[in-house]
Amino acid sequence: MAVLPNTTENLSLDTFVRGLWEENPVFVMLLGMCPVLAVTNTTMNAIAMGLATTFVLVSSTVLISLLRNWIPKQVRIASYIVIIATFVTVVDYGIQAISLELYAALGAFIQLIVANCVILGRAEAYASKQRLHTTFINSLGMGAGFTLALLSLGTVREILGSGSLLGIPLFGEGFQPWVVMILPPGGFFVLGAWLLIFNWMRLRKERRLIEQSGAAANAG
Amino acid sequence: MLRTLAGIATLSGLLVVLVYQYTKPMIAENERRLTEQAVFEVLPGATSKTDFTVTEQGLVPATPGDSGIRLYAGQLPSGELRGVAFPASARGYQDVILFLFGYDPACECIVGSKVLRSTETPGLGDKIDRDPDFLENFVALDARLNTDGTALANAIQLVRQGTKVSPWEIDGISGSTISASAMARAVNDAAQRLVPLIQRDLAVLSAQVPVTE
Amino acid sequence: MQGEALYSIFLNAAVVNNFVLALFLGICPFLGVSAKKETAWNMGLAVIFVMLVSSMAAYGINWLLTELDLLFLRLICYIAVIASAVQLVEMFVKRFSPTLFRSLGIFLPLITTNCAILGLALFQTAKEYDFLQSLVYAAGAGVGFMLALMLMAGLREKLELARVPSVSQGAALSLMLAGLLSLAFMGFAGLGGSVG
Amino acid sequence: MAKPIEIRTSPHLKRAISVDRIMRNVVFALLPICAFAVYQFGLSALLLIATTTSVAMLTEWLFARASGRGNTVSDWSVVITGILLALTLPPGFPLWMAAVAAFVGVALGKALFGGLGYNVMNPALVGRAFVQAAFPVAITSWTPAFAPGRFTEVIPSTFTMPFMQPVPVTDWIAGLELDAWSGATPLALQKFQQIELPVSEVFTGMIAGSAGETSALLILVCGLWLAFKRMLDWRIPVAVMAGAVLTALPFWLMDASLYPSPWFVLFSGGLMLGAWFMASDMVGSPVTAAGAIIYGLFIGVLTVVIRLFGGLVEGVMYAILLANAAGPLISSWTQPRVYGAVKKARGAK
Amino acid sequence: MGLFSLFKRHPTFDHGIYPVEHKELTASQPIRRLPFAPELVIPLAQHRGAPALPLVKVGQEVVRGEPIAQADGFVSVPMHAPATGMIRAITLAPSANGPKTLAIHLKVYEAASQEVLYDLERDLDAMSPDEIVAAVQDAGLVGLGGGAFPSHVKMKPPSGRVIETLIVNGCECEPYLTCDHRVMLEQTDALIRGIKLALKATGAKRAIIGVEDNKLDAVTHLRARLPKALPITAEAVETKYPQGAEKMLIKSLLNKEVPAGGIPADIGIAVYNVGTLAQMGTLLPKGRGLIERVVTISGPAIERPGNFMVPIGTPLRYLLGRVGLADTVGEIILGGPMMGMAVASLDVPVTKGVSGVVALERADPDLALRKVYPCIKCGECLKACPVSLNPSMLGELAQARQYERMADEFNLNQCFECGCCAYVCPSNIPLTQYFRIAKSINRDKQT
Amino acid sequence: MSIILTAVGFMASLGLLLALILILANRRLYVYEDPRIDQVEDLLPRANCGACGTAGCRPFAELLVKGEIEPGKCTVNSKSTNQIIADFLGVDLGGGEKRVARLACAGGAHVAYIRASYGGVQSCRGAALVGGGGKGCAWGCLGMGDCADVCTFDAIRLDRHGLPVVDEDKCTACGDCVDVCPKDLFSLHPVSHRLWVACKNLDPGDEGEHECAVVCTACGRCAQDSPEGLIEIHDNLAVIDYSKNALASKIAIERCPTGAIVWLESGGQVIKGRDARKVVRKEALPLA
Ligand SMILES: Cc1cc2nc3c(=O)[nH]c(=O)nc-3n(C[C@H](O)[C@H](O)[C@H](O)COP(=O)(O)O)c2cc1C
Ligand SMILES: Cc1cc2nc3c(=O)[nH]c(=O)nc-3n(C[C@H](O)[C@H](O)[C@H](O)COP(=O)(O)O)c2cc1C
Ligand SMILES: Cc1cc2nc3c(=O)[nH]c(=O)nc-3n(C[C@H](O)[C@H](O)[C@H](O)COP(=O)(O)O)c2cc1C
Ligand SMILES: Cc1cc2nc3c(=O)[nH]c(=O)nc-3n(C[C@H](O)[C@H](O)[C@H](O)CO)c2cc1C
Ligand code: SF4
Ligand code: SF4
Ligand code: SF4
Ligand code: SF4
Ligand code: FES
Repeated sequence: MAVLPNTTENLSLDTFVRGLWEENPVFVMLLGMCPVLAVTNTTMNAIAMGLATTFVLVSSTVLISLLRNWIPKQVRIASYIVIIATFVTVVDYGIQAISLELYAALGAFIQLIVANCVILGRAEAYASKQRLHTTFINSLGMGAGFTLALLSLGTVREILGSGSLLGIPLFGEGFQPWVVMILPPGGFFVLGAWLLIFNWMRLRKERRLIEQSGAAANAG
Repeated sequence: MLRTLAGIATLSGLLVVLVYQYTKPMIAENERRLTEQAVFEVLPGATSKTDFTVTEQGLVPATPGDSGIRLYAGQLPSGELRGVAFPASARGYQDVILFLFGYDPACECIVGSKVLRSTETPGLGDKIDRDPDFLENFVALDARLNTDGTALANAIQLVRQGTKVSPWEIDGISGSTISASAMARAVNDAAQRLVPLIQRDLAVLSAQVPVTE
Repeated sequence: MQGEALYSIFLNAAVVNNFVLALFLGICPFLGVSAKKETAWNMGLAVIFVMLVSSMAAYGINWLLTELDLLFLRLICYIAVIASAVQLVEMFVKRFSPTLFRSLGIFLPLITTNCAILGLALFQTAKEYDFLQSLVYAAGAGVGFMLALMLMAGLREKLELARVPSVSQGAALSLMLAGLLSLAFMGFAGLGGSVG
Repeated sequence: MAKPIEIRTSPHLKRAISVDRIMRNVVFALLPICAFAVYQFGLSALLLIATTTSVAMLTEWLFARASGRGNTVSDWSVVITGILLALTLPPGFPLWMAAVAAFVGVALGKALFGGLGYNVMNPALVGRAFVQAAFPVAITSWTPAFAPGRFTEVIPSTFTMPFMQPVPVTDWIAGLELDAWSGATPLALQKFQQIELPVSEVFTGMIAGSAGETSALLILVCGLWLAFKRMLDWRIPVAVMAGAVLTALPFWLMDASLYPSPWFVLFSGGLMLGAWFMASDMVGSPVTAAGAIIYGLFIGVLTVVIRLFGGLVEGVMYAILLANAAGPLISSWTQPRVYGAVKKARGAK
Repeated sequence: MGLFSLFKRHPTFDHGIYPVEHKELTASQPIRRLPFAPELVIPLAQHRGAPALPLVKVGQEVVRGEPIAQADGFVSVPMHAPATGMIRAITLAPSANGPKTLAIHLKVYEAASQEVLYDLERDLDAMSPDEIVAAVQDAGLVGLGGGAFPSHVKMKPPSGRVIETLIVNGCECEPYLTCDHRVMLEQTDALIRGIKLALKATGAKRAIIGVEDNKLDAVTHLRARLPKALPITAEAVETKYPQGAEKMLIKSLLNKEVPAGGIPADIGIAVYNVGTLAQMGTLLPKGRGLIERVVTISGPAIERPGNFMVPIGTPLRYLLGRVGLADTVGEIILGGPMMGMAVASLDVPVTKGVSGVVALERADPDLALRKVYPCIKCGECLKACPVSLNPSMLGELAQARQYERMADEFNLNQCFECGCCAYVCPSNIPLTQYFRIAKSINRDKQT
Repeated sequence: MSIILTAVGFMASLGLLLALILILANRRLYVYEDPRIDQVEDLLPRANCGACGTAGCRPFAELLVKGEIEPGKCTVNSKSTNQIIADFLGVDLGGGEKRVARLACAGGAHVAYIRASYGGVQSCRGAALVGGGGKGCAWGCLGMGDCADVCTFDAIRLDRHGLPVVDEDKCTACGDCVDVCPKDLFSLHPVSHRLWVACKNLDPGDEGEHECAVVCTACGRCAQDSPEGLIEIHDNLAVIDYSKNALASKIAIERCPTGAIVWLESGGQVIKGRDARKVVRKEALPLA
């Protein structure tokens, strides 16, 4: 039987950048969609959620990476969950201490970071196998990618849905906000629209490539 | 295996409890500030508050950890009773809405309102907390008791926008009828129950000397 | 809420505030497992089951922690106990009914660490439901999840044979569909409450 | 022989009815309803219909071209979408919002899924539901019917600047000096004030409401004409109406002062328009005969449930959208029993 | 259904369609004969089952009625010379289906008397059922209703099955065709003789002649002539396509359904076309072979439409030359326009299964290729399909090339390609053709 | 302080309890499974997102080990990890010479006649079921590209005369075109089979010449010029015995009067004899 190769990754710029685009947890892996849809009706919420998730992601994956050789396989998931839940509780109380208004706006989704598929997914797929520093950088990248996704929804939804950005009105008095954007369907539509745009760009690129190779073949 | 999981759990317990201990006073302070803000908002002019609990015997000063509906007496800088803030709730367009209302025993009317928790549609349902014309209703909403002091003399009611005639009527918001009527129902239900109590135990409420700062 | 009618709790959780379409809980499995009606059905059953199990577990823990005055440990305990309970159930099913495992059990790990389940536990605590109300809430949420899954699966199976333009194929299409469903579910608003 | 003979597969004969012809006939059947809307609400209604129809056609043309489906405007289906959308909007609805509705309806409701035949929900209603969620105030702002001077001037809100809130109409309405204008549709009156208008008024359409939904009588006549020409399946509208009446009946018998009469339920609001022209859209309804009846009943029942117990005044639109969503499931659960099927028709391998 | 049938005059089946009949073109035209073609082409495979084996050599002279090919097994039939002449060649010839198949080319002697000399007088009453079955096979008789299935095979039901009822199919539901109508009117005695033979051979207790109610004259005519002593009745059924399909006719007359995937014999029924039985009644008493049949030649592109007794093997080119083919001709169809096969070549001969030749015009508006729209799920096809399939779904699956799912989940194999769905589809989707493609590919996959 | 102790104590006991239960359950309820499933699962992202169409990573791993699904179905994993899984589970690709699909017809619209104009679904299968498709030659290619449609690898395209052309590099010899062609014109051949009869017409003598200009008339000249037994005439068609492929050379094509027998160059070029007919029309003509 073949032997599984050692897959430990060496640190490079890609370790970080990958999470932003190529392996963006939301747009590419379609993970952690719930908070992305739920708390992006304002930009402020999106930023707060992004930071909170990044914090939990980074601290728990770092810890898991540290402990990776001690955690036995059978209780792996349970241990990860407990670790993640711990950091989420920390964030939870932290935000309450900073501002209860913000806490109310984010609703239960702070606590739901525990169940965010991105975190457990990264813990399993990456942190449990990789060394500390790569894990740290990779998680930062993933967190940034996640925050980016939240922001790209949050800004669109806030601008269209409330006519403001970060709470500052943009269009003056008579502007008609598109309420639907801050309602649940709006979340789906905006994320769907982003994916449509990415699809379209990808297809256009592919078509270009084919045309180019076709042109090259014709010339040759 | 056993050891690891138990170890991790212990560790996490430790971490959480430390964070909890550390943030507890800050959160309590935040909470107090928010409640105070809300109470001062629904009782314009009040600068300090005292908490009361509704018990079988009537209104008693609140103690930490007791159960029962919380009322807040708000005092003017002079120490005089400005009014009493009381919570209320009703099901609105999406889900249950939580309110705080301010009652002035002197004029026997509702003098302020605030939405504490709501999932109503932004831009529509949240007008009940924003629309100045609508909030005008709660500046002096009649809540007089009937002659034997057991209930309101006139039930508080929502009417269509622009058709308010009596002081106990709430002029609606077109486009948010449901949220507005929830608010009317909430204030009426709570007032019917609490205002008689407040009026009865007015002495208890006024006697309390503010101990702020 | 004390005294909230059971039917109202059920309707609220199932359609008015549908976990997937209005509250955005459990989106990942919703998008993943809604391609085929049959899988959607089995997944739905599994979700209802797990919802009930974890609702009971959460109720128990909340009581215990309140007694011990350790409420700040709630989140950790919820997730740890729910995850373990589901894993235990999974092993049981796998051992004693391989057929049941094949149709339902394979979904269990997928559900364990899912927002909807934890969300249920957190919401029922926040709403201060008693034991029976919690169970009804869990059943409503599970049925609502199943409903959303089945509707989505029906539509996706239909669209599999459609000439969907290449730009809108894949996840984008699913999200737009979910958006349309969510739009349609807005019609349920206010249902089950007292109006007028 | 100059030309080679032709060969095709059987059947070599073909019924004459084709899609474009059906669609064209539905458009014809809608014209009287449009005419009545214009007669009732004047210039604004005309502008509204023109706007939605042209924007819908333009959107269809654009997307069909972009995805290489050729000219699909010529199948006339998008014209129906445009007209029906206008008929479901309030007559004074700002034109820019109507254009948004038409664009969203056709783009999101139809083009995204591959155009005619593949849309999962009724495009006109997707457009309407979108603007209802986006601009809920504007879409519940009604203006009086038969306003004097309606053929020479438009309702002020019609010409609202794009992206701006609708121009207020209160002053305009006050200027009309009507004695009995309450600002509410019959449905809202019933729901919030338990005032039920006489069925005769609701039936003939001498009331306020969406541009094209007011005259149940006219809709019934046009719908029957289509059904008679076998251009629409009468089963669905009949099932919708039956579902609505049967649901409303017991409540009305229980408490006639609180609940509306079945006749009122049937002829008020958009139920007639929805039943005859929207629920009957074959694309969104189940293909099977049994499925079509279940689907119709479902719409009727749900409409009344939303009207009586939901937070909204009118439920036809959401009922149809939800039924559309359930359509594929209903279809697959009502597959016909095959001739000579021994045990189960489906799944027999 | 039960209540509705009270109002219906004549029994019928569920679904189906009402195409314009165009039968008036030939219905009143008695059967006529045409001169022989100079050369006849007799394919060895013109029936279902194994092709016949030639008995003759190139250059050999044959007499009209003489056997020229023998049956290859039980499910096969012999061929007889349709004319006196000389075997010119045994070689490939175009067939209606497309692939070239082996055929005997017979040069007709113009001067010959063309008398049938192969008589073999038989006492029908003395024959045992098995002898009748053998005699039917020897006559080369196949279903003349279009299926061309060897007739004697249907007389021997699979073991364990007993034939109770004989159904005689005089529906002729295809537009344009009137040959069965003419047979019932003109060959009544032969038909009754054939029914008696079939009753005896199958052991059936009764026979019902089912006729569409657009041919009530045939019903009256038959009823007047049916011997009272025999258990034979004639019944009118509603004029509706495809009333003549045996499954539908059984449903209409007996309210029974043939089990899916089964044959009529499974429920104790055998179905014969009137033409088949009339030929049986004509051929068997003298021990002759099937060498000619009645063919309706009609359609807008035919100048002199009519019903003709045509020798098997007559090339269409000759036949159509005789009746006059308009320049406007588009399609030439063997059989009726609903199920018939358009031929690619005029060199295709008339075979035993050809009941009609219909020539449609090139610019026929009903034929003109119309724009195909996507399926709008109108459900018309479901309401038309006589076997209650879901053609809409099948069509969508076919376009997605999910052929196996069509068969496994949506009963593709129950479709008998009647064409009702394609006829009604407002989107002009060539449903029936899709189903043929799907079946053909599934069949290939299985082998 | 006491709260810290209770909390830590509670968590410790909870952890112990859970671990105990899990361990016990693991022992008592253990079910044997292919160890490779675990190994493969380790390589999966464990996002349990269901994007692969299965119910999660574990079921996906099971299917992978059973060989019922491709690793690439997981959208979350990186391509390289998927490659690792593929290698880990990989079966030998097997040696042998590369085979490609070859078409036994050269009768495009530029050389073949038609009998009847076909209308209907643009599919060879569909056309073949209608009187054979209307082509003059009953054996020839109908040119509606079913083969090109079914080719998963995009290896077949139709040239401007409607004749399929196989891209030898892309063709994987999957045999889909062989199955789909209603006229059975495709067969899989090692690339070294270069001498090729591009015709299937069985018409006797010159009869086929009315149907197609590049028909094999079975004149036998190719057989005369080639080594004994390499080419023989069967049923009015030249047939190559590929067991003698080593003897094949371009000489055989030289005297073919129609160009039915050809030499296929490795670059995809088709070489015909000098005497071969050169007919080029835009569209197929009707038969006289
Ligand atoms: C997307 C949407 C959101 C809504 N949100 C609210 C809401 O938050 N509160 C409310 O009272 N009504 C809400 N409504 C309902 C209508 O605005 C309103 O109840 C109904 O039209 C009654 O009209 P009226 O208030 O003019 O009588 C909403 C409707 C829609 C379509
Ligand atoms: C209100 C109304 C208006 C109509 N206007 C027209 C028209 O302008 N032009 C027209 O050809 N048919 C019109 N018709 C339909 C015709 O009466 C006729 O049914 C139709 O043209 C038949 O079309 P078809 O042959 O495509 O079925 C109208 C029908 C109605 C009910
Ligand atoms: C769609 C369809 C229509 C048919 N129509 C007729 C018909 O009109 N007359 C007829 O005799 N047979 C018709 N048949 C053939 C009958 O099903 C049956 O095979 C035939 O009557 C058996 O008699 P035979 O074997 O003597 O031809 C039809 C079959 C199908 C599938
Ligand atoms: C009877 C009938 C009713 C229709 N109703 C609608 C409708 O309500 N909304 C709509 O957008 N299109 C309607 N159409 C047009 C067409 O079917 C619709 O645009 C398709 O849904 C687009 O695929 C209707 C067509 C017919 C024949
Ligand atoms: S062709 Fe087949 S599917 Fe179509 S109607 Fe006839 S039996 Fe039904
Ligand atoms: S008749 Fe045609 S358009 Fe209508 S459902 Fe059937 S296939 Fe679709
Ligand atoms: S090779 Fe066969 S499948 Fe390909 S185009 Fe020719 S006939 Fe069609
Ligand atoms: S004659 Fe040969 S080359 Fe020409 S079309 Fe026929 S098979 Fe093809
Ligand atoms: S984030 Fe909610 S299920 Fe994935």
